[in-house]
Amino acid sequence: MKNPYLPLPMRIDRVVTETEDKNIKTFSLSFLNSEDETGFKYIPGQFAELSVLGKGEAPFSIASSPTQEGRLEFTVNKVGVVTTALHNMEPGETVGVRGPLGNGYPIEALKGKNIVIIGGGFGFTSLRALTNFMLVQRNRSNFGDITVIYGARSPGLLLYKDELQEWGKQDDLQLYVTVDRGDEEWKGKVGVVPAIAKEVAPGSNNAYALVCGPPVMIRFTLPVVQELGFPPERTLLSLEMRMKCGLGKCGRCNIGNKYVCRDGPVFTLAELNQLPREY
Amino acid sequence: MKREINDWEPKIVAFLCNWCSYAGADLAGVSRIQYPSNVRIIRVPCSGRINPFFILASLQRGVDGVLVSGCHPGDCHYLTGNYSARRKFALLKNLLEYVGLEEGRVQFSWVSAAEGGRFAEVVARVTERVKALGPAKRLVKR
Amino acid sequence: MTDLSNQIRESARKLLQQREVELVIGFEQGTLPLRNTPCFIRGQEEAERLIWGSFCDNNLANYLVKRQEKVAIVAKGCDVRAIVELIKEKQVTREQVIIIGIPCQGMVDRRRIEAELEGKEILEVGEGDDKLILKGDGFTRVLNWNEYLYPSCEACTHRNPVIYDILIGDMVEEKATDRYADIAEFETKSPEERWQYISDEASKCIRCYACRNTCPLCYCQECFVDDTHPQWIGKTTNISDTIIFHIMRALHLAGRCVECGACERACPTGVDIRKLNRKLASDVKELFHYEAGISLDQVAPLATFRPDDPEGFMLNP
Amino acid sequence: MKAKIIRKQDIADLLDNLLRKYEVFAPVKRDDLVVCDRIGSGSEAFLDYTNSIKPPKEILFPQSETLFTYSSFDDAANIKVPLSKERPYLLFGIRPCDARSLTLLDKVFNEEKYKDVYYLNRRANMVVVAIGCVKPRATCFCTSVGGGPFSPEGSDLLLADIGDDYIVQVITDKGAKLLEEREAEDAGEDKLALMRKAIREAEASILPQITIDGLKEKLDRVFDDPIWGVLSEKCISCGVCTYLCPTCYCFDIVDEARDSGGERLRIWDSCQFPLFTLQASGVNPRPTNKERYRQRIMHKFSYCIDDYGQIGCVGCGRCVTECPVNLDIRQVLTTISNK
Repeated sequence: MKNPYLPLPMRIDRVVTETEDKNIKTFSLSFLNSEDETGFKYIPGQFAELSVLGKGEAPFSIASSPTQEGRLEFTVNKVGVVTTALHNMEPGETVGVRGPLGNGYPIEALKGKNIVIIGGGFGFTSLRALTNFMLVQRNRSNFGDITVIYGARSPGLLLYKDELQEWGKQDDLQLYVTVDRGDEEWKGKVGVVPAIAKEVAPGSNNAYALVCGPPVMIRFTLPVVQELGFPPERTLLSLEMRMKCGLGKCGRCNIGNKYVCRDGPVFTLAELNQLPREY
Repeated sequence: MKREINDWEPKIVAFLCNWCSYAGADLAGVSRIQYPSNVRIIRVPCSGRINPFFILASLQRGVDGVLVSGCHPGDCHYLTGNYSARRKFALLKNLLEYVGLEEGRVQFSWVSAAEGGRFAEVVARVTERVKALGPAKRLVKR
Repeated sequence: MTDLSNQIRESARKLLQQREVELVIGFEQGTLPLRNTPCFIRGQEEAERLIWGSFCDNNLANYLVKRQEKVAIVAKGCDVRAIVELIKEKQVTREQVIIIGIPCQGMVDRRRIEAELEGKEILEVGEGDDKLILKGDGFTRVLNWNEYLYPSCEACTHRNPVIYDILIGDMVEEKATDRYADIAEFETKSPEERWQYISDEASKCIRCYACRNTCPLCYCQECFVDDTHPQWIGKTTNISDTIIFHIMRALHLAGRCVECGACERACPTGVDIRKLNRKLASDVKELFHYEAGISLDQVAPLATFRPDDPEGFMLNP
Repeated sequence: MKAKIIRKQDIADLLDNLLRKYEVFAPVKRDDLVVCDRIGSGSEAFLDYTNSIKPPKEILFPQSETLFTYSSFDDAANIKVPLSKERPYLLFGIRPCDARSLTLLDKVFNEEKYKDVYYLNRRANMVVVAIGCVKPRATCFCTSVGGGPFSPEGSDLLLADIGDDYIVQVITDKGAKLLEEREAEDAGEDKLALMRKAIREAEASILPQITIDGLKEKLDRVFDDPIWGVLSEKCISCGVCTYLCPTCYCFDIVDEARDSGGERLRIWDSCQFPLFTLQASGVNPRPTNKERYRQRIMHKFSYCIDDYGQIGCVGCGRCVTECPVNLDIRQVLTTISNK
């Protein structure tokens, strides 16, 4: 019988400080046992629990794409005990990883569709995983046009800056990066994500909108998405709740009868409309 | 290997205020006054800074004794920190003994920056008492 | 009792009618025999629900904290003492509360009654002047209610409200009782015996925090047991953690605990919580000459000091 | 298999025999409380009780349980799961409502996708012997939630007190096997008649207290109703109702540092605690009594049906009798039903 509570040992290979306030770092991990890696089959949008010695475990979206073999990436915002401990860790140190957990993005449903990704701030991590997944050569032809709209409060708070530059040069996706407030060096768009989405988002024809970000961004983005003609069935959100077990048991992350850790974190807006507004 | 009881040396945590008792300990050191090496010193800004929880946490983690020391009444660097602390300490000491913690596990004293000798004597007295009590068992987390 | 209930209702109606308050907090009939339960009255027509009886044992001051509106509260002696402390600690303003004070004869301990009946289930309770008439399947028992008071009520020396705006009923005579006799007695036991007792009590604790949550003075937004950064104590039922939880809670209440006994009544497993709180109350009284909840002017004992405070406990080589 | 007779005076002896093969848990008196605990001798069992203060769930799902200890995450070998092969458990003398609660816990901890090895390790060979309630309390409402004072669900054997004897009804093969270990005479028709009478009377003595029919649909409709704020106003957000509930299973996972490593523990948690759902960002989807109390009711009487096909309440009445402020779930459900 497999024990669902046991973490797998992983080594930190690389730590990238993402934001200028140094509160967000991306950890690149590799499995210490190759069998564990073969067993860890995941899709973009899923998450995992990271364990730090003596501190506990906490859930994080997997920020890497399964197509990036040999590693798992997690982007971690320093807010609590586990995340602070993680931020103090260096390459070579080990952590435990339990997962993959949750449902992930509905890849099969997305195939053959145009994809509009709208992400804000720290909520971009799993959307980044999905984007990378779709962009690899063997997957790219499965999807139609890909549009990525991503914003942060300021240029210094944007995640994955190198990658964004790469994407900007590619012609197989449309990238719009925006900031709420620019600085002297910022040459890109300025404006909140919902406003930019309204301005640049392509039509909803045969398309899915995928939204993830802070609650306030979601609140103002959903009407825009609706206005653009995306039906609730083709609007996807990835939610965040306090989670512990990741197995749909411990009782804290449910919205109505749906457990975000087990039935989510990805829901269609149609599904959410059926649920009480307790999130 | 079975450890003989007389091999046992107690671990004692001493919370010393920065301005008096810590300086007193320092003076004991530079004056080369001998005192038992059982104390592990934790420097705090003032005896008023000591949350009773620090003492309980030490006991829970298995120290055999706790010494708390600050400036003599009237000499507090912050004027009244030790006066306020004294009230807390009186209640804490009574309560700990009331629940059955051995008298002497947790002790309080005033040691000034000039009293290197007194510091050594306090430590000797506390160590002697804690040794007599033997290893701590109550409140230790297992 | 009926008379007092009527007077409470009358006062509540008047206060609501004249819009002096938006809310009256009092007691209503519980759903079980031997139980009265807190209730919240916002309309005159609901005032009928208010009652006074032998089982009004919750400390209603617990419901005052963090309220914005103007409130009237039905308060017995210990509830008023808690209100006094809350006012001093600026959790409630004096202007915000109208205290409907009730001199209290003591509340009846339902567990003592249940023990007296040796498990026979009580289905109906009648309250006479000094009698309780208990009826169950095939039996009727009549008990003198004042023989079954809560331990906290038996030790109570402030049955009359120390402050009030409206007084219901007549002042009662305060009992001259050596209220800390049991504490003194406990202290004569050996440290081993005391440790054993405290450990046995703590081992019953299920860390449900009913003691804390029912306590009007335990109003911290985040309690030290819930802190994770730093995590002061473990969250399991480990005996060391549990004892330290109770010691720390008692210390946090030193000089603030009004000895209402709400903690002990709330405890589902009967932990002798007051053993600790009352030791501190007794020490605070003896060492610092302070009693919680008696006066609005006296400064809290741990917020002040005297240069000549006792320090015989200090090591002085 | 036919019902058997066990004389009351033989119970201690019977348990002593069973103790050779089983870890036996039975109601025992500790101070003034009856709790369900491991016994070392048959005479400790205290069967003349109404119900234990704590439900027997803690035997399978302890309040604190070590999931594993670890010295590092360098190697899976440094993570040690303290699961040992235990002797089979025998739960003796629990009440039918509590036995019934195991049917829900089994579904929770034995799901197709995630098997809870800790729970199942103890549950695997466990035998449950329940005692029917001849004298249910006024706070019992098992019959309103699909059970009854002699409900067999969750039990392997079910005893009925008929005075000097217990009549043993065999519910499962496991129970039959346990009974084979000891010779017992078949219950004669006269005694069976006594048992049937006792069952009838017990069932009749429990008045219907809540209406379950249509409750779920009603609850799903009234989620946003202001009634929740009124109903929960006196709640003090303690954990009494959840910790004493035989079916509440919410938990927390915490680590405690040990010397050079750590221990991961699973501990009971309560949906009534404000911190239960507080996110690191400071957002709390259930910030007040109202949301938390609603969650408890919704979970038991709506979400559990969606997830496990049964409600999360067996009507034991513990939350009714022990709530410090007499917030009575029966009254709450009735108020909602009548809306």
